[in-house]
Amino acid sequence: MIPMAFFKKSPWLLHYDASSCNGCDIEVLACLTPIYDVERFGVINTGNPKHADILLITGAVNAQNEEVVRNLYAQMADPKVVVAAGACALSGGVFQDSYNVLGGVDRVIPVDVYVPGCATRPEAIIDGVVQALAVLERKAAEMKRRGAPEQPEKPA
Amino acid sequence: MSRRTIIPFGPQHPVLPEPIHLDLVMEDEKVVEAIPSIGFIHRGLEKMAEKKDFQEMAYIAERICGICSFIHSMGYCQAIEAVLRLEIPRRAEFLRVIWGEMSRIHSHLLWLGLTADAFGFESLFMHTWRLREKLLDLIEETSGGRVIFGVCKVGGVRRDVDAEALDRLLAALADLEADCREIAAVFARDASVQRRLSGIGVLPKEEALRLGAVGPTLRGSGVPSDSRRLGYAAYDALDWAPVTEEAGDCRARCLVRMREIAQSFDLIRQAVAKIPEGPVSAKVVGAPRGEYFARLEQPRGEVVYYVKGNGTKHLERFRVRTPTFANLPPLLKILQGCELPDVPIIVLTIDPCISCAER
Amino acid sequence: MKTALLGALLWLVVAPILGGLLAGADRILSARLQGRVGPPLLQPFYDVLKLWDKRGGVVNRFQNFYMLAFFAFVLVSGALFFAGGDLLLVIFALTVAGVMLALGAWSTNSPYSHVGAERELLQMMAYEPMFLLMAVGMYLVGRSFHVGVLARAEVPLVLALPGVFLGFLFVLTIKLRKSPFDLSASHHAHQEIVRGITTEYSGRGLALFEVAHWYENVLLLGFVWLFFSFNPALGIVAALVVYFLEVFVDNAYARLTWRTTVRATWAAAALLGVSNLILFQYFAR
Amino acid sequence: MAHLTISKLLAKSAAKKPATRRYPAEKRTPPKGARGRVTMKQLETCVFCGVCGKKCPTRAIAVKRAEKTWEIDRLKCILCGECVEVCPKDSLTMEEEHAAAFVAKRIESHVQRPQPAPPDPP
Repeated sequence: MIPMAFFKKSPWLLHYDASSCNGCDIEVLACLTPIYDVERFGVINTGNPKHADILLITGAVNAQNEEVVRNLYAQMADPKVVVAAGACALSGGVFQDSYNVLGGVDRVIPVDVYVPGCATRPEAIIDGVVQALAVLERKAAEMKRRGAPEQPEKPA
Repeated sequence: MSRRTIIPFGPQHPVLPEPIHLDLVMEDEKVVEAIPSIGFIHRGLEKMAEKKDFQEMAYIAERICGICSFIHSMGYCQAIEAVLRLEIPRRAEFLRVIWGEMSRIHSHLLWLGLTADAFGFESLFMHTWRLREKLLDLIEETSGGRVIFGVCKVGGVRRDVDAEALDRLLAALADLEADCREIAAVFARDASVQRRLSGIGVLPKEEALRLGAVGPTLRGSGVPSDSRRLGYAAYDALDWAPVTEEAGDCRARCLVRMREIAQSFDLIRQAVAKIPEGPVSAKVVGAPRGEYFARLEQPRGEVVYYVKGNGTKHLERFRVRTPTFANLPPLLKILQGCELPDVPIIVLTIDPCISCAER
Repeated sequence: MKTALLGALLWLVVAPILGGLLAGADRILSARLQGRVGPPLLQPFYDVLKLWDKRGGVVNRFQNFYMLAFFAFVLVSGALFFAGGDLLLVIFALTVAGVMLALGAWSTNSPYSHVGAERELLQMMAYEPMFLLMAVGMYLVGRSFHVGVLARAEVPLVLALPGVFLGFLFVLTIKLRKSPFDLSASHHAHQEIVRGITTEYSGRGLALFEVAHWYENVLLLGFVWLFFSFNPALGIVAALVVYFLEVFVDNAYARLTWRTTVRATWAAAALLGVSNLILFQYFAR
Repeated sequence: MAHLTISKLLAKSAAKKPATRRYPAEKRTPPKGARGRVTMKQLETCVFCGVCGKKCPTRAIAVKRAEKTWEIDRLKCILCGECVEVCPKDSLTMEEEHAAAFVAKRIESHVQRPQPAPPDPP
């Protein structure tokens, strides 16, 4: 067994736009492009839940995409971390009163890191990812110790 | 007949940052039919107008879409101002044009990058987005936000841009324009790009009109229709003509957007040259009573805002018809008979903004 | 016999290290070409080690077996090559590896994998003629199919077979999974079929794929080296130059469709490869 | 129709320093007037009138007059800046720096104590 955990050095990202207005969404993409270039940290936008370690969600959860979010989370292999970026993903933001919006992402799946802002700046997203790395490493260590992933607590 | 398979496309898919689901009915690698299902991003935004103050609603209207955010708030405000019979200061109108055109350039650059990504041209995508960041810096400097400008309000704009900042803006834009030309040359001339764009997803002029296409999708098919010709805001004081291309294929739509970037630079220059001094906002009194139908040109095409007020601070009805919504029928049409690798390109050439379409 | 064994062993140990480093250099160079900083040089190793630690999920029992078979055949193919074995056997072992990969993708239920597998097979159809022409050309020049003999050929292969060499570089783009021919599984996932053949792999299966790809890359550069084997040092330089040229090309082209790929590679094989062989036969007589 | 049209741009980029801002190592100062985060800058001047909370489109701000508490829920704030504009005492500011990401949900709370000095008699 390799003693060092490499999760911190190679976080692969899965980005899902739950029901964001695209604002945070394009800022996530901007993170990957030359000016912010998160590949410096080994981040790759995989676009495939089976390959990803970090699920980066922008936008609030609504009746239609609730199942999709659950599904994506379930398809990701352990250890995995969820980063919610932007006011909508955190709480529903400006749309929290809307009839079709259930609220933040943590209504559906456990969220590990919250990135505030509307739209979140790429810098803030990088902050969030960096924080997520610590969480990811912790979860990886946990997984190794117990041999089983920690059961995701069902959110209320 | 070969066996038909269905390839699900989205809502989570790497080439579509936004959630739309297409069931592609395939015969080998050929698409026979594309069946969309939507609603993944519906937020029920129009209904919120009934609960929110009409002034607060400008923020929500801005968040219909984070890419053309400014023009959404501008359109909403124009509609409300028309209902209120509120004359807004001329300087505010010019500033709205400047920001509106900046958001058009940013949107088009974003689109060009994503298209490059769709045909697997990573470095072109990266370089396009590198340029876009320069523009975002300018937007942040003048408006305070990178993608959500947050400057438009009912009665004008929330902040002024002083002469010095406008000069800086012009200088920076001149640099950016030269860089954009370099990128545009690749899109227009590179052989491998042409192979993926020309002759793909052809939308003939009659079809475009019949299916109600708008914006660059329509102009790429040779119809010179541009709502800015209505002369709203300060467009009546500027000298320009709609950009059109004849071919109607993906390349034509791409060229239209590239030429519109150049045009927007020109429009900003004209607007900065002609901007009058004065206040930037008018006092809002009363509440909207009556209805209005505002038409504006977004980067993606014509957008329509319908507002109906009943004299209270809550609107009775707010309705938006966004360009992507209008462009979906032509999209489904041109998807028929295309090859699987062309699907992302064709989907992208209408510049889909699903969050606009579903609100 | 001893050197052959040594060559094979050396391959097994050194190739993944070399391949990983090359992949890291590729990513840095690509980033620089795109105006970015890019990941650390050792990033590919981090990725693979992480994947190894990650909890795997398999869609069915066969999936990882096929991946293992792919890995094994790549290893066998390279070992044969560096042991100085039969060139034809090397090429066919590599082909079998490719078939295993496609079968692995077929064994799953995902349409993306299926399209990926189909494209992988189409790609094989596209590059196989050129590979065989190369083997034939080398036989004509070196009078042997044995890599060991060819490596000691008196005539510089590249001078005798310039057309074949160029044609080989052309199809090398496919094998290295680079634009414009990265149809079945792109390095960059922004593709209509997500990751194509590896869509359904995760954890160790994916790690194996990455490592096998490093092995494969080194083997392919070995072919390049063989063209320059009259001067081994020059051969290494040439292989590196070719690799970085491919990286550049990767960044300078859009991804083409399978139709264009097959057409272009067959045209290249016919024009560059066949004509080279005919001319060589004509003048050598 | 030409091949390798982008090569000049690629070569130029490779020769130059990368355009990347190495973010956590190298921090950029956001331009003046950028909307980063709303903060309670001068708690002592706040009169807890609650206008900011009423004007907030997402009800991110909660003001409790009796307890002299001003709270902001960064999970909800959309950075419109309305609160800063309406604040009669200019207690609130829009800072250019963005708010930090966090792992545990919390509401940022400011409690005023001691009592503010009574306004000077005219």
